[in-house]
Amino acid sequence: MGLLDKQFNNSGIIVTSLDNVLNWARLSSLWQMHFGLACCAIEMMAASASNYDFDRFGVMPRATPRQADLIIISGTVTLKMAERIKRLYDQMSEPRYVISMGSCSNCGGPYWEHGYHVLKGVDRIIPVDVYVPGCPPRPEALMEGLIKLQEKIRSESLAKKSA
Amino acid sequence: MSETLSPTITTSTGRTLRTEEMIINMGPQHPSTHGVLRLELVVDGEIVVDVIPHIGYLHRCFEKHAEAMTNYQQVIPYCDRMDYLASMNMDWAYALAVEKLLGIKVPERVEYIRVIMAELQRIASHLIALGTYGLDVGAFTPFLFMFRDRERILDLFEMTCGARLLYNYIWVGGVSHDLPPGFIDKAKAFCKYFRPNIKECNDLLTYNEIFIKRTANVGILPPDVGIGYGCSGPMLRGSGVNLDLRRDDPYSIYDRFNWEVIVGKGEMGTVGDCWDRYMARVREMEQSLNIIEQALEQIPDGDVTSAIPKRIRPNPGEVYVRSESPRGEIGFYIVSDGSQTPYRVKARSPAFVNLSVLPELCKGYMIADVVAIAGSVDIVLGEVDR
Amino acid sequence: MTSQEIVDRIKAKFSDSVVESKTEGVLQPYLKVNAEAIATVSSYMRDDDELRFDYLMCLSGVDYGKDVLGVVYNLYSTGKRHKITLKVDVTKASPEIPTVSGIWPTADWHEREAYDLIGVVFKGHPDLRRILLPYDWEGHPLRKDYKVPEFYHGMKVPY
Amino acid sequence: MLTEFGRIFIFFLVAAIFVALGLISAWIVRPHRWYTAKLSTYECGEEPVGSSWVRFNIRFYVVALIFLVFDVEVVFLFPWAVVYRNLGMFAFLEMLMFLVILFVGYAYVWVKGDLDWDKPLPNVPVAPREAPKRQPQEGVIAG
Repeated sequence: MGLLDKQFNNSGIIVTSLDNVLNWARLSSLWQMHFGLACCAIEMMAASASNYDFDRFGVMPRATPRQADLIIISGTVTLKMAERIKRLYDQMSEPRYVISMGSCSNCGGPYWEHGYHVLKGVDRIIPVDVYVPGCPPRPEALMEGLIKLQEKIRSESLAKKSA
Repeated sequence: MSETLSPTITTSTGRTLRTEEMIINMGPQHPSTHGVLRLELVVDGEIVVDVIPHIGYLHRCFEKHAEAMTNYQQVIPYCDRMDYLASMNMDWAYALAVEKLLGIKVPERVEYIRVIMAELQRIASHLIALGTYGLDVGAFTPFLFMFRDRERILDLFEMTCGARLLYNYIWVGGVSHDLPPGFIDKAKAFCKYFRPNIKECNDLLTYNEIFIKRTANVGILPPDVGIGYGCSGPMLRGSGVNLDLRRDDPYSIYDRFNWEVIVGKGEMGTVGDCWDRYMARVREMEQSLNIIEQALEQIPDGDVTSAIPKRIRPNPGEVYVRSESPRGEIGFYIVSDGSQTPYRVKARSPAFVNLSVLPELCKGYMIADVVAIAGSVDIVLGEVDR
Repeated sequence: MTSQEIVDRIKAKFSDSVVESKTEGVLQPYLKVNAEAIATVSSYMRDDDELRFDYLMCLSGVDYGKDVLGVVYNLYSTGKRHKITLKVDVTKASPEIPTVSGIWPTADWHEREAYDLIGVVFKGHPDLRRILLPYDWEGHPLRKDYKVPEFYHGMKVPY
Repeated sequence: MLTEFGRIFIFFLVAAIFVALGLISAWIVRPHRWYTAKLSTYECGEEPVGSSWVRFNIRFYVVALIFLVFDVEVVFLFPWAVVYRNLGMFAFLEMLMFLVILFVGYAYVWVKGDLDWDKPLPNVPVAPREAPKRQPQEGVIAG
């Protein structure tokens, strides 16, 4: 990290603000909730499997929302599932982040016109931080989405509470 | 519900003290339900008295979309997304049905390409099924090994159709692009690379003492119950029924290759337990490799898009065509009224039918066994809910 | 057995309840039976030594428009390796068909799906409730005259 | 000078402060937004059905009791094991008698069958209607 090695070479003591420490701690250990809906879940599994390792970013699947900071909505959100997703999102502990993966959860995707049972976009029920386009997005695209989320977390601050 | 259900389960120590059943939701968000399946378990202590599956959390209105598309070709991307682990088989099944409706014959090269693609997809789908089954039963490393091999197959698919998971490659009457140069050598290299890996997967998981203890004699499906519930694929073959549509209801050119149908023999427990279903998938991967190698040898040259009709307008009628997907018998019942759009498309998905036997298999087992049984059924929720 | 022999054998036993049957000139030889007799015909087709249709491949509900709902049973015999299609028509006013889930247990879920999406009621079904859609959903989506609801639990359905 | 116990006390003090520091700083930093949906019980995304305060089986209580007895026994063994060398033969015989008494209790519990857990018997489903007899020549069912 740019921040750390610059400090070491002159005095060996790191002087930084509390925000940076907290944000750096949060963004490098985003625990993802073990939750997959449809085709994008397979690409998410491929992303956390051997070739594209998600663990390098500190993203580790956790089974319960209580221990998860990040929920990746990977797949089509149907109306029957929407209430459950809202409840799961509510049960997550703050600060929590949402990545909407795939065009199905972004805006209904290929099911936007005739999908009577499909919710046209997960942002209608929960606030979304990063949208990852694609159907399904490649694991690299998901990682880029994660990096975008990390940049967003880096700019957070304790002073003004983020939404 | 608080009224007590009399436990029809006598445990090994013969205790019959009446206790209240507790209802636990193995709900839509659960690591071991392979997607959004909800199993409502009625549990006495830790022994499952009854299982009530609730599905429909991923119902994406496939049949409504099939009726609303402007022509027959446009339904294929929705068939991809129905069973996203075996998209090639889904497209092929739908293309077979429409080709029979139209009565057209595809060129030889297309038949060979379709067999190669479908068998590669079968291996990729079985790799996921076996990898996540290892996860369900508690072994993490096989999951990583098998995804590494699966990435090699996805590279082959990406070479030909540009996509990793949902291809829209097999069209009605042919395939969208011809094989790129170098595909055949790469496919042969993959077959040579992958064959010893099946043995590696056996050493990792199949003959592991704990794995055998968790899966042998668990979730026994007798053949008659299997046929009565309409199961198919590795689930039925694991119970000893010698039924494989590639040979019994022949379609395409499977009769030109010599391969054999894997039937469960109950090596580690009784016939039809979870281990047999798991082993049927492992050995099927080997048979698919044989088919691919023979197909790669005999593939002729020729044009692949010659038989793709410009305008599909089948005369009124109906047809039900079925084929062998990695999970079992995928059938498309298409009713056409002579116009450009299908009047009704009903997809008979194997996972939907195999799942209906789950309550029968799980009664009397511990909750951990329900996880092992649900994993051995190998369900894909996109296909169950359509 | 060829489909013509199958049809003749069934007609011999159930001559009154077979409404129509066609085996030539059609892709899929079928046999149309009136609604009340479906259970008896099916159990005969399953237990007869010559027919042995013990595998119900697919049960699909179809909305033929003009107030007619149809249910199509694709049957296969794992022993004899022959297939036949059984059809039943009902009116939208009284879409009642006796259930066959006692004969082929796989019909349990197929019938629930046909009830859920098309609205055909199966008399004698163990627990006929919706299988794919939420339990409090109104209407049967695969009907030709289906209107998509404007809101469901406060969420806008159409785009 | 600091006694032995004084050192242990300081050790506990530092440990307590360290833990308190961690908890309180975390408490200060993290957001506090409680609302009913967040506090609802988590059950895989579903509303829990029925209550979890049910009369569960008696075997859980029996096993807990047995564990308690033998856990307390081990607690007595630890201090004895540390100094038993310079206590001489008398202490050894004393503890032996204590162990024999508990061993009798163990044998009793074993024989009575409270130790073996309720293992599920493989429940083989039966076809609701017995299938027609399968003629041998059909050969679909292998073996």
